[in-house]
Amino acid sequence: MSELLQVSVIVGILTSAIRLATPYLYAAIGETFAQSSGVLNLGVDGIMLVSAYASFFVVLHTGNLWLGLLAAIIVGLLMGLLMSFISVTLKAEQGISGIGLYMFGLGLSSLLFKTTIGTVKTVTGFQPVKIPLLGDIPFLGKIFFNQSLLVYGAFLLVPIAWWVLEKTTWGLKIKSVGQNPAAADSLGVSVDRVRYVSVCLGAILAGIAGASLSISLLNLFQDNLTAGQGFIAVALVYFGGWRPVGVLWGAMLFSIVNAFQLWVQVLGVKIPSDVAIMLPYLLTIAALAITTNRGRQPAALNKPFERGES
Amino acid sequence: AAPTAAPTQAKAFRIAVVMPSATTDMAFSQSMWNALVTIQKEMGGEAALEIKYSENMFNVPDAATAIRDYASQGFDVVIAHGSQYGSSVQEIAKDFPKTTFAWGTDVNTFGMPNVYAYTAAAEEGGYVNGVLAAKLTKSKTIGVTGPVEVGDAKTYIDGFVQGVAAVDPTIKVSKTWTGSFSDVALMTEAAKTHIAAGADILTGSSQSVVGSIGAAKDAGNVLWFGTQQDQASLAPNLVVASQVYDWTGMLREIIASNKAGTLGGKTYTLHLSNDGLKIAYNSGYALPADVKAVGDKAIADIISGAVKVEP
Amino acid sequence: MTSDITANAAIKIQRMEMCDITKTFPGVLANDCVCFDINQGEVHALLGENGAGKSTLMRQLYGLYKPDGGEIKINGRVVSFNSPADAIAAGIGMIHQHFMLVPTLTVAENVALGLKSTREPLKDLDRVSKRIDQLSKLYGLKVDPSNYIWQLSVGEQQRVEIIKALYRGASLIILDEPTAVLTPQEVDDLFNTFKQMAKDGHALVFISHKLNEVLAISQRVTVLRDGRVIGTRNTNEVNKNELVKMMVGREVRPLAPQPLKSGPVCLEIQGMKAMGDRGTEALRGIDLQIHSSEIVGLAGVSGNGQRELAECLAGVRRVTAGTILIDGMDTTSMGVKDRVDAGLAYIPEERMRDGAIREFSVEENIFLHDHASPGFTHGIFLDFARMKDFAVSLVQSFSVKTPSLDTPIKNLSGGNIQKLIMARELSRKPKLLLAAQPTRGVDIGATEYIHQRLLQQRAEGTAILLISEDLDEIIELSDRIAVLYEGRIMGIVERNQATQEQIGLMMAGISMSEAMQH
Amino acid sequence: MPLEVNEKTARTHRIDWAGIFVNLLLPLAGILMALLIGAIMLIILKVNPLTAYAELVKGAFGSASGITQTLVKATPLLLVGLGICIAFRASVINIGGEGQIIAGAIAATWWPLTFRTWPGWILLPTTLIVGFAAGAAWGFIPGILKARLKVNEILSTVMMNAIAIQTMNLLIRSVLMDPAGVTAGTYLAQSERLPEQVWLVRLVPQTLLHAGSLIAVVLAVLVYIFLWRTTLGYRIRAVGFNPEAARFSGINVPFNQALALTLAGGFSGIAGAIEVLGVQHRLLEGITGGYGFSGIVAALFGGLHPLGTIPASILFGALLVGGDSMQRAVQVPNSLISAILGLVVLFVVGSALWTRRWTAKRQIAAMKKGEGQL
Ligand SMILES: Nc1ncnc2c1ncn2[C@@H]1O[C@H](COP(=O)(O)OP(=O)(O)OP(=O)(O)O)[C@@H](O)[C@H]1O
Ligand SMILES: Nc1ncnc2c1ncn2[C@@H]1O[C@H](COP(=O)(O)OP(=O)(O)OP(=O)(O)O)[C@@H](O)[C@H]1O
Ligand SMILES: [Mg+2]
Ligand SMILES: [Mg+2]
Repeated sequence: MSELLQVSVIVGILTSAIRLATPYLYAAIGETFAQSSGVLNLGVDGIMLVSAYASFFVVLHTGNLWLGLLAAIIVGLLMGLLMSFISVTLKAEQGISGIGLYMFGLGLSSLLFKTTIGTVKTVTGFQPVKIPLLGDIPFLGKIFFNQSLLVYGAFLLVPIAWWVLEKTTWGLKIKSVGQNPAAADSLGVSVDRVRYVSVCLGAILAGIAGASLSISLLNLFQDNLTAGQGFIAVALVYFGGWRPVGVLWGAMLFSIVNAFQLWVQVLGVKIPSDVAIMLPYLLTIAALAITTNRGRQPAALNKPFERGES
Repeated sequence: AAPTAAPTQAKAFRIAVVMPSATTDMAFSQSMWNALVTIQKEMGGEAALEIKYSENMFNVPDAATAIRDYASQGFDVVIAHGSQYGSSVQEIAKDFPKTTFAWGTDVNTFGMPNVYAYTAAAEEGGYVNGVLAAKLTKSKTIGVTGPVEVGDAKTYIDGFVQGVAAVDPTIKVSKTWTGSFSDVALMTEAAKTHIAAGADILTGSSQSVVGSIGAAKDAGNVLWFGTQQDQASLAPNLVVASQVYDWTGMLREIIASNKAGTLGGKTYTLHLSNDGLKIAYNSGYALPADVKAVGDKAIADIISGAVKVEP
Repeated sequence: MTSDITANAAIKIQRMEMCDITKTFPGVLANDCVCFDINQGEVHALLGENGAGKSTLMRQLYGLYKPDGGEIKINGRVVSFNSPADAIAAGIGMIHQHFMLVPTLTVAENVALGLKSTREPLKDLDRVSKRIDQLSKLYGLKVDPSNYIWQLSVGEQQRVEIIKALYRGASLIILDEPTAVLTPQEVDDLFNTFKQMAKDGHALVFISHKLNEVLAISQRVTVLRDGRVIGTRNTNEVNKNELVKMMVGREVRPLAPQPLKSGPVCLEIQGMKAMGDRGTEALRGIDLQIHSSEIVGLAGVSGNGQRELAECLAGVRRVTAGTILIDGMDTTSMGVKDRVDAGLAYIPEERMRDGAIREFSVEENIFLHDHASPGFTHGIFLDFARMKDFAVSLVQSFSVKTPSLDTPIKNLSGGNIQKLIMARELSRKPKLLLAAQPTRGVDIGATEYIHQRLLQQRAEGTAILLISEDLDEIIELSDRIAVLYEGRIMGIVERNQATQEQIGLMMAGISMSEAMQH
Repeated sequence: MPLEVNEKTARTHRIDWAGIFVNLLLPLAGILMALLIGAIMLIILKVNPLTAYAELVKGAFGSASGITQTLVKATPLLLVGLGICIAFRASVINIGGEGQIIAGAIAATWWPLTFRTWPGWILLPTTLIVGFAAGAAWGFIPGILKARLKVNEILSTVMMNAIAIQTMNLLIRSVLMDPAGVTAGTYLAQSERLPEQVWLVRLVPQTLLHAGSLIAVVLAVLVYIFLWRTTLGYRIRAVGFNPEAARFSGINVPFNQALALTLAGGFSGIAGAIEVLGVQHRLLEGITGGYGFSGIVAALFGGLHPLGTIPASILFGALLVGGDSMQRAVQVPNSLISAILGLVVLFVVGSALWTRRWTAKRQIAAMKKGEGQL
């Protein structure tokens, strides 16, 4: 066990954790927006998959990473519009529409992969960019300031999301629509519009989460590339109590433990690998169970709004 | 697309295959799919050999339905390409005595005259890869990334460890398992962890190792040994060699026997000795001649029986 | 929007007319050719029984519903609103029957919601707070802009609602039952505000079930019944009885409860303390006795512990000190079920939230407590035949208006839901009845009925704790009146021994001895 | 006032044909919409959609084997769906079906292998009970965490799924691994075959249709009775609709939520056990077949009503089976079916708005007609 306390190992764990946390952060912060406005989107994983495919496809053919990212954003937006149309305009049960969106995304991404790419290929994705000066700090520089652009973006997103939700009039609208849509409606705030924007914003971020896998961290596409990360991201929103900073803690906790368990295996610590793999899941539940300060669930979460009801 | 009825005199031979994952998985399912396509080309295209497939049949009842359906459609050979399909084959083969069933990986034909079983001695190629890796490692640290410690993921890696130990028992081989056959992200991170811990050679099994290969490629100076499929295309400079499952020999034999009236009753095991397993050296990687010689010797030893690799 | 009013919200509404407004909901004509008008500086009251169509009419004016027929004119121009945003832009504000506030946000944030900020995209809460302070000074609406809504009392929340409308420059404000949840003092304060607003040229539509209030504040009154206008009168030309007759279609006699000899002590509370939702001590040592065949009225400004007191007695809030005895039995640490078995019945204040299940049928709601009692079960199975018989007799004897026992109660009117809850609670022949705000928001006909039932129950020997912010109701029904202030009982007076004013003083925290000298 | 309550209420209990018609018609329209979009995709893949869809219908219903296969699929969907009915009725969202199925399947493998000498008449029922108990335990954990520590059940059930998978991996490569695989050196990810006396009987020879389907239907009726005819079910529904009112009437809300999650887990556990006993006869990788998720869809299609879930799971099962058959016939990638199914789900839930509006209109109309009669 003592090997795990070596500096190089700790640096290794943190560097890994930051990479692992990146897709979760995008997806979970996106979901935080959607849920804050009262829409539970369980289809995050499906959006991530189609966007991951789209950005990979574009990069494979054009070599242009920014075009790839744009493709992910557009796909995210389109799938967000589909989700909003079903759950906001048609006021469908949100949980089930999300599962439908997931199935659709899983199938579509795999279908497109098979028909347009055919086999696993790789691309050159976003490369680590060392931030001048900061990147040279011993240990910390390697962990925090020598990552790819999309990784920086994920962490920058946390304060930005906090700022949007807490400081701007848009954040005010999102939160009020999630807490009491009738009140917002009576003040002339269009509940549907705010929910559309929030869901689509969330979906775009889920799209970037997908792109962060396929053109930044893994640089390839494969059937079911996300392997359920979108669902973990939704869970992290509950962990974070609908606050971006809380989501950050959740994503980091989950990822650090995940990186830790890989090191445990690499260093040959004698525990069954399966138990090691369970650790992040177990600890996330445990951490939530022992913390008391939990955010307040948006009162209208998972409740379609129709004027004149209530 | 559906094959158009060929206006040829001879009726096409018909093979159907049911697979647990996609034909593009770069691993187990793809190895069979590629073999079938190769055979089809050899025989003269769709007119001579009709192939139908059902993929992603990880659910056994679905696979069973597919197997029964293909059999009742009159396919000459139905391949159940998954060890989990055994019980289904056993039941269905009884009802279609004129159809050949082949299933794997396993060794059990249930004593039926129309059932073949097939498997791959993945430990053999693992051993050869291990020998090569031991010769090439400078840091004396090798990383193995696997999904779950079962099936040929296990036997390949066990063979690999034996190969390394045969050359230099002081070399450290550390293993990580991700607990999933499809979690590419975690597989990638596992590979990066090995690299951070000093590994300069990686290997591993399952469709998610494409992530490990990517990690090796990112690092730039870490070598990769593949299995199941030739994985050189994913990192042309860094893949040293891949153990390739080559089912074509077996398929040729099954087809020929079927035409001659023998429908099954035999177990095939892919070995280096029967050309079912091949070590595909990657031409893009400049393998020193002396190292290659050691590899070739290991192959020869296994074939001759001088070296026994335990699965 | 067809008029140019949106373009210039500063234009004051001098006159608003609704002509021949018709609105049908599936199966019901909620408004039938209704005409209604109001002028600048006027308070125009709108009266009617539950379901008469008052809220519906006003929701159309506020852009929440679109009329099926008729037109709305502002300053002589025809307008049409597609959403509240249009109505707000035209200078209309509405205080809804049920508060439209976001509890997790601050007062300032609730007021700023939906408005353009001067610092887009950032919020400008400091500016908003300043203007809120100005408005609250101007109209006597005391509230702290930085408080969260969940921290506020009902009265304060009401003030926030009014500020929201004023802040938006509304010159016509619709007040849908704004006083239903307020104390007499708060009502007085509010009326001062309204008068001030009217003097400033605002037009106010005032909806209430309380005729005294209507008579006190309005210049004109319009009565609706079954979606039709029964008539519009100048307030100074009508009296209470005439209005009741217009509303109900018959006379309603005031009750005159006969004095009764009260029996032995039924409920005894000693030194009871409890915490409130906000983490402060809400009850600071309550001592109270109620006898059988006695109604004790608990008067007090809302937020002084009434709710907590009722919840402690009902067994849904933990008591931190003291004891509760029912018929001599210590029930302090009992759960709800055991108390019910001990003879307690409870009509909660928030009837839709705490007292009934909207989606359940009339019948299912009747058995909320009793679904497991031996009379209605075979082992773990419900005995539907017996339940049905019983439900029929209850619905009948309490004249609950419902199409069938299978109707989900969300389709019943508020008054009928309240009757149903009464029926359920009284059916168990309780020894002790807690009735919290039993007639809040209920129309005159139903109120009369509920009052009769309470008195009948008293005659049958039940001890009743009547918690109400309607002082008239308390004085009319109670044998003794206890006044609650900041978690303590200021004093207990016999009926007819104290004036309304004296009780009001005690409600404001003046000690009993001082108050009685007035 | 003379009362005709009994007659009136009797009338409302009569079968509502118009309601059933609309409730079926709109979802069907949703399915058609999805198939229409699927048709476009098929055309792009150069497949005649009419042929493809004909194969879909033929595959699901066109033959005895198709129909039985549809029922085999519907069985776990129904069982998981029953648990979902209970959980969602209590207003707890159970995403943990996958893990609970695995728990049930593990238990239903371990038990008969341990007591393999017992006769079938005792081994089979005890195995089902053990499977139920294991799934229930897997649901109980998030249940108690929610009740006691207010841990959100979406989070905990998602995490519990992953934990179940790893637990299965651990067992299947150690104590539960098939000794034959070890001997042969294949180390396959599967357990030993279960003793034959514990297999569920086949209802139709040469098909996979097994007695588990009957068990599932019986359980559906029992769950209906449980939810609408017993005190426990009444409490669970009360808690789901309005926890505050339930609390005020003396119902223990956290207890009932935990109970609902536990029962939901139990039904998923039985689904896992029945998959093992009726279909696979052993534990192996991929045992859940995704039913933990599609069961949610089946239950919601069935209006969260146990009896409604029966046709809903058959419909959903038929789409899955027909989809496979279509894939075999026209050789399109299997993922196309998944995409079309996703669209079916989206459009069917989307269509619910009109169904709801229509029902509400009728209810109000009926109410207004009857108002004042009682
Ligand atoms: N959203 C709605 N959908 C269907 N019917 C409605 C709706 N709102 C109101 N109604 C119908 O319109 C009628 C008038 O209701 P409204 O709410 O205007 O009554 P009200 O006079 O405000 O009653 P109260 O005193 O209880 O507030 C009711 O009887 C009801 O049947
Ligand atoms: N969505 C709706 N669907 C059907 N009827 C409705 C709806 N909303 C309101 N109603 C009807 O409107 C009438 C009064 O509704 P409202 O909501 O104003 O009652 P309430 O405010 O609860 O009653 P009270 O004024 O007694 O408190 C009821 O008769 C009810 O049937
Ligand atoms: Mg009203
Ligand atoms: Mg009302």
